[in-house]
Amino acid sequence: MSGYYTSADHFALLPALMLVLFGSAILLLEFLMPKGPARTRWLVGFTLLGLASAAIALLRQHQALSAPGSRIVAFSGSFTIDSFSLYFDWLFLAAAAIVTLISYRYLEIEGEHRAEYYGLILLACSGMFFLASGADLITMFLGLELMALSFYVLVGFLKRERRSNEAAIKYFLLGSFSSSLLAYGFSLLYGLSGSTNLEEIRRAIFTRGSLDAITALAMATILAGVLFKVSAAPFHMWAPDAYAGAPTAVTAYLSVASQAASFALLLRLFNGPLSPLDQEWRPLVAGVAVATLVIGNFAALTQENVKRLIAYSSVSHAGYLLLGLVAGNTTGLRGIAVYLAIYMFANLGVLMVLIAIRTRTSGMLEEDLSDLNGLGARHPLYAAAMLVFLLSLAGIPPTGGFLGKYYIFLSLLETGHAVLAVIAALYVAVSLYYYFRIVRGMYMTQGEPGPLASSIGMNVAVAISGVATLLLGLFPEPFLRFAAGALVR
Amino acid sequence: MVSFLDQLHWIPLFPLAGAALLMVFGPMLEKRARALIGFIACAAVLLSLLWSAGAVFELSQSVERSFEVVKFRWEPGLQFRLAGGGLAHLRADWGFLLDPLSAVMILVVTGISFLIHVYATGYMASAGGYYRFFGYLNLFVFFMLLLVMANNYLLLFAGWEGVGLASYLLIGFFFDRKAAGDAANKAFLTNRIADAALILGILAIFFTRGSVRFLDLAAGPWAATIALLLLIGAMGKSAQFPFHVWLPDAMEGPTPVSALIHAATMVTAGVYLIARSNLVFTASPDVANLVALVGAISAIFAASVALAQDDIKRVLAYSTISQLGFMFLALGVGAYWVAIFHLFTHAFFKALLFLGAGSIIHALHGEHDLHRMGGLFRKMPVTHATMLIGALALAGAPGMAGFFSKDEILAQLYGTGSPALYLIGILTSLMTAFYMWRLMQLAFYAKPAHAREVRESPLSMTGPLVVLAGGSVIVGWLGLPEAWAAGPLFQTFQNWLEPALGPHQEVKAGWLAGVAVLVAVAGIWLAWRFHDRRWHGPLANLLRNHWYVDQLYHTVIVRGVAHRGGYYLGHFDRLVVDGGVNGAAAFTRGLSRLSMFWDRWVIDGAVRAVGTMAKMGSFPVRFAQNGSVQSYALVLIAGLVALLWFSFGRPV
Amino acid sequence: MLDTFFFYAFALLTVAGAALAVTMRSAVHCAVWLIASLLGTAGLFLMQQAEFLFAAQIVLYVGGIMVLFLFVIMLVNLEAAARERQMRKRWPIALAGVLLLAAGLARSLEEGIRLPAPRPAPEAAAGNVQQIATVLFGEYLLPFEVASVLLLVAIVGAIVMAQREDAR
Amino acid sequence: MHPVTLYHYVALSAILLVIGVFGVLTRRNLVVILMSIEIILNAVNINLVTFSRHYQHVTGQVFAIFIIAVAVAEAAVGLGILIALFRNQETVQADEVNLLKW
Repeated sequence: MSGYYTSADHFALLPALMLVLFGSAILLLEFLMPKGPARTRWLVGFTLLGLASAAIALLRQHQALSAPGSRIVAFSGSFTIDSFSLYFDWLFLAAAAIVTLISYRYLEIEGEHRAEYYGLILLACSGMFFLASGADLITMFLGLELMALSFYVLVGFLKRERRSNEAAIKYFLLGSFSSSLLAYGFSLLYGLSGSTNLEEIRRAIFTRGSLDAITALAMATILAGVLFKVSAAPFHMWAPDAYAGAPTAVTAYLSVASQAASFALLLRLFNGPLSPLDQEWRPLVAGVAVATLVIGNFAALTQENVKRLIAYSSVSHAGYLLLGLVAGNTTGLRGIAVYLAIYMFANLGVLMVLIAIRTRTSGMLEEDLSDLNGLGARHPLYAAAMLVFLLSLAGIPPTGGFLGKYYIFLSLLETGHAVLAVIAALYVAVSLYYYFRIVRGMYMTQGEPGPLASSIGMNVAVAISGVATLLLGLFPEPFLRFAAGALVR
Repeated sequence: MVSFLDQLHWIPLFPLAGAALLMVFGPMLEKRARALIGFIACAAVLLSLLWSAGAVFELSQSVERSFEVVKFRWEPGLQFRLAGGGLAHLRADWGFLLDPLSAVMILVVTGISFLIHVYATGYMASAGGYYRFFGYLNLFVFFMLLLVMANNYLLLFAGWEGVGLASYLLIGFFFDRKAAGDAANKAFLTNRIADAALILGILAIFFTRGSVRFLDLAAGPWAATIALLLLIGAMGKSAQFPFHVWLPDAMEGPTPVSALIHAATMVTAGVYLIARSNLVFTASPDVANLVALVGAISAIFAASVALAQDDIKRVLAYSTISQLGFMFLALGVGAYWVAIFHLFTHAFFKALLFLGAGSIIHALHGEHDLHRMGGLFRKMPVTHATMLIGALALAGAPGMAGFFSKDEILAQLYGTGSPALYLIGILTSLMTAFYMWRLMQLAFYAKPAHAREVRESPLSMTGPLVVLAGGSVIVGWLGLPEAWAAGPLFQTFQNWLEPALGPHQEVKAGWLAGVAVLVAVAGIWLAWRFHDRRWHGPLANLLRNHWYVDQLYHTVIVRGVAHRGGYYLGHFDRLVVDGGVNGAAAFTRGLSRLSMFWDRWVIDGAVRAVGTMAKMGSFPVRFAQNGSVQSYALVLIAGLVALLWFSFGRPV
Repeated sequence: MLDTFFFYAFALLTVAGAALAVTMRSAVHCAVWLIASLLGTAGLFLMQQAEFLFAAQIVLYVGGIMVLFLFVIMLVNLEAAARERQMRKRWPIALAGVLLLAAGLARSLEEGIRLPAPRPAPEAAAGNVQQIATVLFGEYLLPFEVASVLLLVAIVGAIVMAQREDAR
Repeated sequence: MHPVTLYHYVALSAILLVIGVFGVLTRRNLVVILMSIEIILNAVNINLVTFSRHYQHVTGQVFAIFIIAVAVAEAAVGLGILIALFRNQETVQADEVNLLKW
C-alpha cells in the first residue's frame, strides 16, 4: 500500500504542480505589486516564468522517458506520464505561453487587466495536464472540470460586455450539463467494472464480451459528453457562441488548448476502457465526424463574423480529427497528434492577427470580416502571416496543415474507409472558400488605415506561430518523429 | 568547377530568393528605386534560366538520362500497411528530378518567364504595387519550377497548389475592379475541386505502390482509378471542359500574367502530369480514351466559342483551352511526346500572342474590345509583325512552329484509327485559323474605330515579342517526322524525349499535311472575307438579344451597334450580294453563339449554381443556431438519444 | 421489510422532490423541494451504509450549495421572475426528446444489470469513515489535491464574476 | 413486496436523470436550470453509492465525494456568472439571453 507522496509521485507531478503554484501565487502577488503599467508587465513575466518552470520540469520527465515505451506510474496508478501525455503537455504549455503573449495588449484595450486572468490561464493548463495524464476516471473528471471551470470564468472575463456574459452563461450551462452526462456515464463504467482505473475497466469490459444494453448506455453517455467537449456535431452548438463572445485571446486558448485536451480525453477513453467496444462506436464516430464536417463547413460559408467563422472552422477540424479516430490505426493516431499541433499554431495565429488589428475605438466585441480589409497594405507582414495560417488551416502544401490532413486521409485509405476519405477530401475544397474570403479581404479590398495594437509580445507570438506553421510544413521530419512516438505505445 | 546538375535545387531557389527579397525590401524600394525591383525579379529568373540551360546541357552529355538530387527528407519514413498487405515506409523528399521531360519543362518555364518578366517591367511601369507584382511573379516561377522538377507526386502537389495560390494573387492584382477578385476566387475554387481528386489519386498511388517517387511508378493495380483521379486533377489545372470556366475570367489579371500563367506555363501542368504518369494511362485504355474525349470536347467547343468573342484576351483564352484540348487529344491517343511538343511550341506562340495583345491594350490605354481597335498595323509595326507570326503559327501556316506540332497531332489521331477524333481536329483547326485571322483583321487591318494617338510600345516590351516570334518560327523544326527530313537536328525533340516517354511511332501519310494546310488557308480566307460581317435578321437579333442578357457584355454590344450602325447600313448591298456565302458564315456564327450561350449560361451557370446551393445550404445550419441555450441542450440530448438508439440497434 | 419500506419512502421523497423542484413556479419553492430531494437521497445513502456520504450530503449539499442558491435567488430578486412564464414556449418538443431519452434508459435497464461478482471483501475492520479516509488519502490522494485546486478556481471564479465593478 | 435490489437504485437514478434533463430543457429560469443539473449529479451519486455497495468497497463513495466537490465548484462559478449577467441584463430567463446566434 503506497498511499503516500513519494519522490516518484513528486517527479511525475512536478510540471502540473509548478503551474498550480504559480497560478495561485500570482493571485497573491497582485496585492504586493504597485499599481501602474509596470504591474501588468510583471504579471505577464511571472506567468511566463511559471510556464517556463513547468517546461523545465517537463523536460526532465522527457529525458527520463527517453527509452521507447517507458512510462512513470504515480499516485497508485491514477496518474501516468508517458509519451502520450508528454506530447500533449508540450502542446498545452506552448498554447498557454502564446496566449499569454497575445493577451497583454488585448486586456489593456479592454481595461480588464487583472491577475486572476493569468492565474486562471495557468490553472486551466494544470487541469489539462491532469486530463492528459489521468489513468483513472476520477483524476480525469476532476482535471476536465478544473479546465472547464477556468474556461467558464475566462470566457466571461469581460464582464461588462453583454456578449461575454452571455457566452459564459451558455458555455457554462451546456458544459456542466454535458459534464453531468459524462459523469453519469462514468458512474456506469465504474458500476460495470468495480474500479475507476482505466486499465481495469478495459479488462472488465473485455470480459463482458458483447455489448449489452447497459454498456450501450454507458458508451452513449460518455460519447455525448466527450464529443461535446471536442465540439463535434450535433454537440457543437456551444462553440460558435462561446467563441464569438469570449475575449479573443481566450477564444484562441479555448479553440486550441481545450480542444487538444478534450482529444486527449477522447483518445484515453476510446483507446483504453472502451477499446473492446470499437466495433460498436466506430460507425457512430464516423457518422458524427461526417455530420461535423458538413455542419462546420456549411455554416462557415456565409459567416460574416470572423470569430464565428473560426468557430465553425474549428468544428470542421474536429471532424477531421475524429476521422483519424475512426481509422484508429497507427497512422490515424499519429495523424491526430500531428494535426492537433499544426492546427494549434495556425488557429492561434489567425486569432492573434485578429487581436492585433483590434483598436480601442472599435468598441464592440464584434470582429467582422470587413475589419480585415486592406490588411495587406496596412501591415504586409501580419497579412502574410495570416495568409500562411489560413493556408495551413485549408490544408494547402507546403504549409503544415497539409500534412495533418494527408495522414488522416492515408489512415482512412489504409483501414478501408475510402468513401470517408473522398468525403473528407471534398470538404477540404469547400473549406477553402471561407478561408479565402478572409484572404480576399486582406489582399483584394481597400481598407481604412488605422493603428494596430501590436506589442512586442504580439510580434513574438506571430513570429513563433508563423515560423512553426511554415517549418512544420517544410521540414516536418524532427517533429513527426517526436509525434510518432506520442500516441503509439 | 560547379556542376549545374549536382546543384539542381538552385534552379527554383533563385526565384524564391527574389520573391523573398522583393517582399521584404519591396515597400522601401518602391519609393526610392523602382527600377531595382524589376532588375531583381528579372535577374532571379535569368539566373535560374542559365542554371537550367547548364543543367540540361550536362544532362544531354551524360549517358544516364535521368538525374535525381535529394536535399531533405520531407516525410520521416513511417511504417505503413499497403493495399496489397505489404509494409512500406511512407517517404517523400525534397528531391528534384531532371530527365528529358522535366528538362523541356524547365526550359520552357524559365525561358518564357524571363521574357515575360522583362516585358512586364515595361507593361507595369505605371502600375501601383510594383514590388508586389514582381514578388508574386517570382513566387509563381518558384512554385512552377517546384512542380516540374519535383521527383515525387507529393512535392509536385506542393508546387501544384503553390502555382494556384500565386495565380490567385496575380489574377486579383487589380483589385479595385470587383471582377478581378471574383475571377481570382473562381479560379482557385474551381481548381481546388479538381485538386481534391488529385490528392486522392496521389494517396492511391502511395497506397498501392508504396512510393510516390516518379521513378518508382509502375502500371500495377488500381491503374484505372489512379488514372481517372489524376485526369480530373489535370483537367482542373489545364482548364479542360467542364472545369474550363475559370480561365476566361482569369483574364482579369494583368496581361503578362495571362501570358505566363494562363497560356504558357501553369495551365500546361495538367499535360505534364499526364505525360509524367504515362504508365498508368497506358495501362488503362478506357481512361486514356476518356482523356482523348475530354481533349476533343474542349478543343472544338472552346474554338467555337472563340469565333464570336469580342474581347481580344478572351479570344486568346478560349484559344488556349482549345489548344490544351489538342494536347489532351494527343495524350489520349498515347502520343505523349507529341503533346509535349505541342506544349513547347504553343508556349512560344501563345505567349507571343498574349504579349502582343498586351502591347495593343497598353497602346490603347486598356481597350480590350476588338471592334474598337483597327488600323494598328502601320502604327505598331513591331507588334504587328510579331503578332502576325504568332497568328500564323497558331493557325498552322506551313513552316511555322504550330504547323508541325499540330500536324503531328492530327497525323497521330488519324494513325490511331479514329476518324471522329481526326475530323474534330480538322474542324478545330479550321475554326482556329478563322478566329485568329479575324482577330488580326479587326485589330490591325480594319478601319480604325478609335481616334487615339497610338504609339509603338517600348523596347522592353517589343524585345521579348521579337524573341518569341523568332522562337515561334524555328522551334517547330526540332520535331519533324523522319519522312520529311531525316537528320539529328530535325528529330531532336522525339529523340530527346524517348527515354522518358517511350519510343515514338510515325504515321506515314503525306497527304495529311496537305489537308492541314488547306484547312488553315481556308480558315484564313474565310476570316479575311467575313471578319467584319454581322449577320442581320430578326432571328439573329432575337437570339443575340436573348443571349446577351449578361450585363457585362450588354453595354459593350449596345454601344458597339450604335457606333457602327451607319457603317453597316452602307454595306447593305454587299450583304445581299454575298447572301449565299454569308449564310454559311452566319451559320458558323450562330453555332458559335450557341456554344457561347452554352458556356456562359449552362456550364458557368452550373458552377454558380453549385456555389449558390452550397451557400443556401449554409443558412439552415446557421439558423438552427438560434441563440437559445436550451435549444442547444435539446439538440445535444437529441444527439445522445440518437447515439443510444443506434448502439442498441446494432446486432449484439 | 423495513428496509423495503424505507427505500420506497426515501425514493418517493427523492423523486417527488426532484419533480416538484423542476416544476414549481417560484424559484424559492424549487430550491426547497430540491432540498427535500437531496435529503431523500441522503437517506438512501444511509441505507447503503454510506454514513460519511450521508453526512456530507446534508452538510455540503443541503447546508452549503442550497444556501448559496437561496442567497442568489434573493440577490437577483427572482420573485419578479416568478410571475412570468416558467416554461419555454416549445417545451412539448423538449418533452418528446426527454421521453425518447427515458425510453432509451428503460430499454437499457430492461435487460437487467449484469455485474461481475464482487471480490471477496477485505476484513471490514474499520468503520465507513475510516475506510474512506484510507482510500481517499491513499489511492485517491492526487484527485483529492486536484479537488482542492478545483475549489480554488471556483472561489476565484466566483469572486471575479460576482465582484462589483466599483470595488476596485 | 420485492426485496430492494441494486436494480431499484439504478432505476431510481435513471428517473432522476430524466427529471433533471427535463428541467434543463424546459425551464426558463437559469437558477432552476442550474438546480436541474444538480439533480443529474445527484443521480450520478446514487449510482456510485449503489455500485460501491455491490462491490463492498468504498471507491464509489469516494467518487461521489468528488462529484459533490465538483457540484459545489460548479454552483459557485455558475451563480457568479449568473450574477454578472444579471447586473448587465437584469434578467435570469434563459431565452432572453440570445444576443449571440447564427
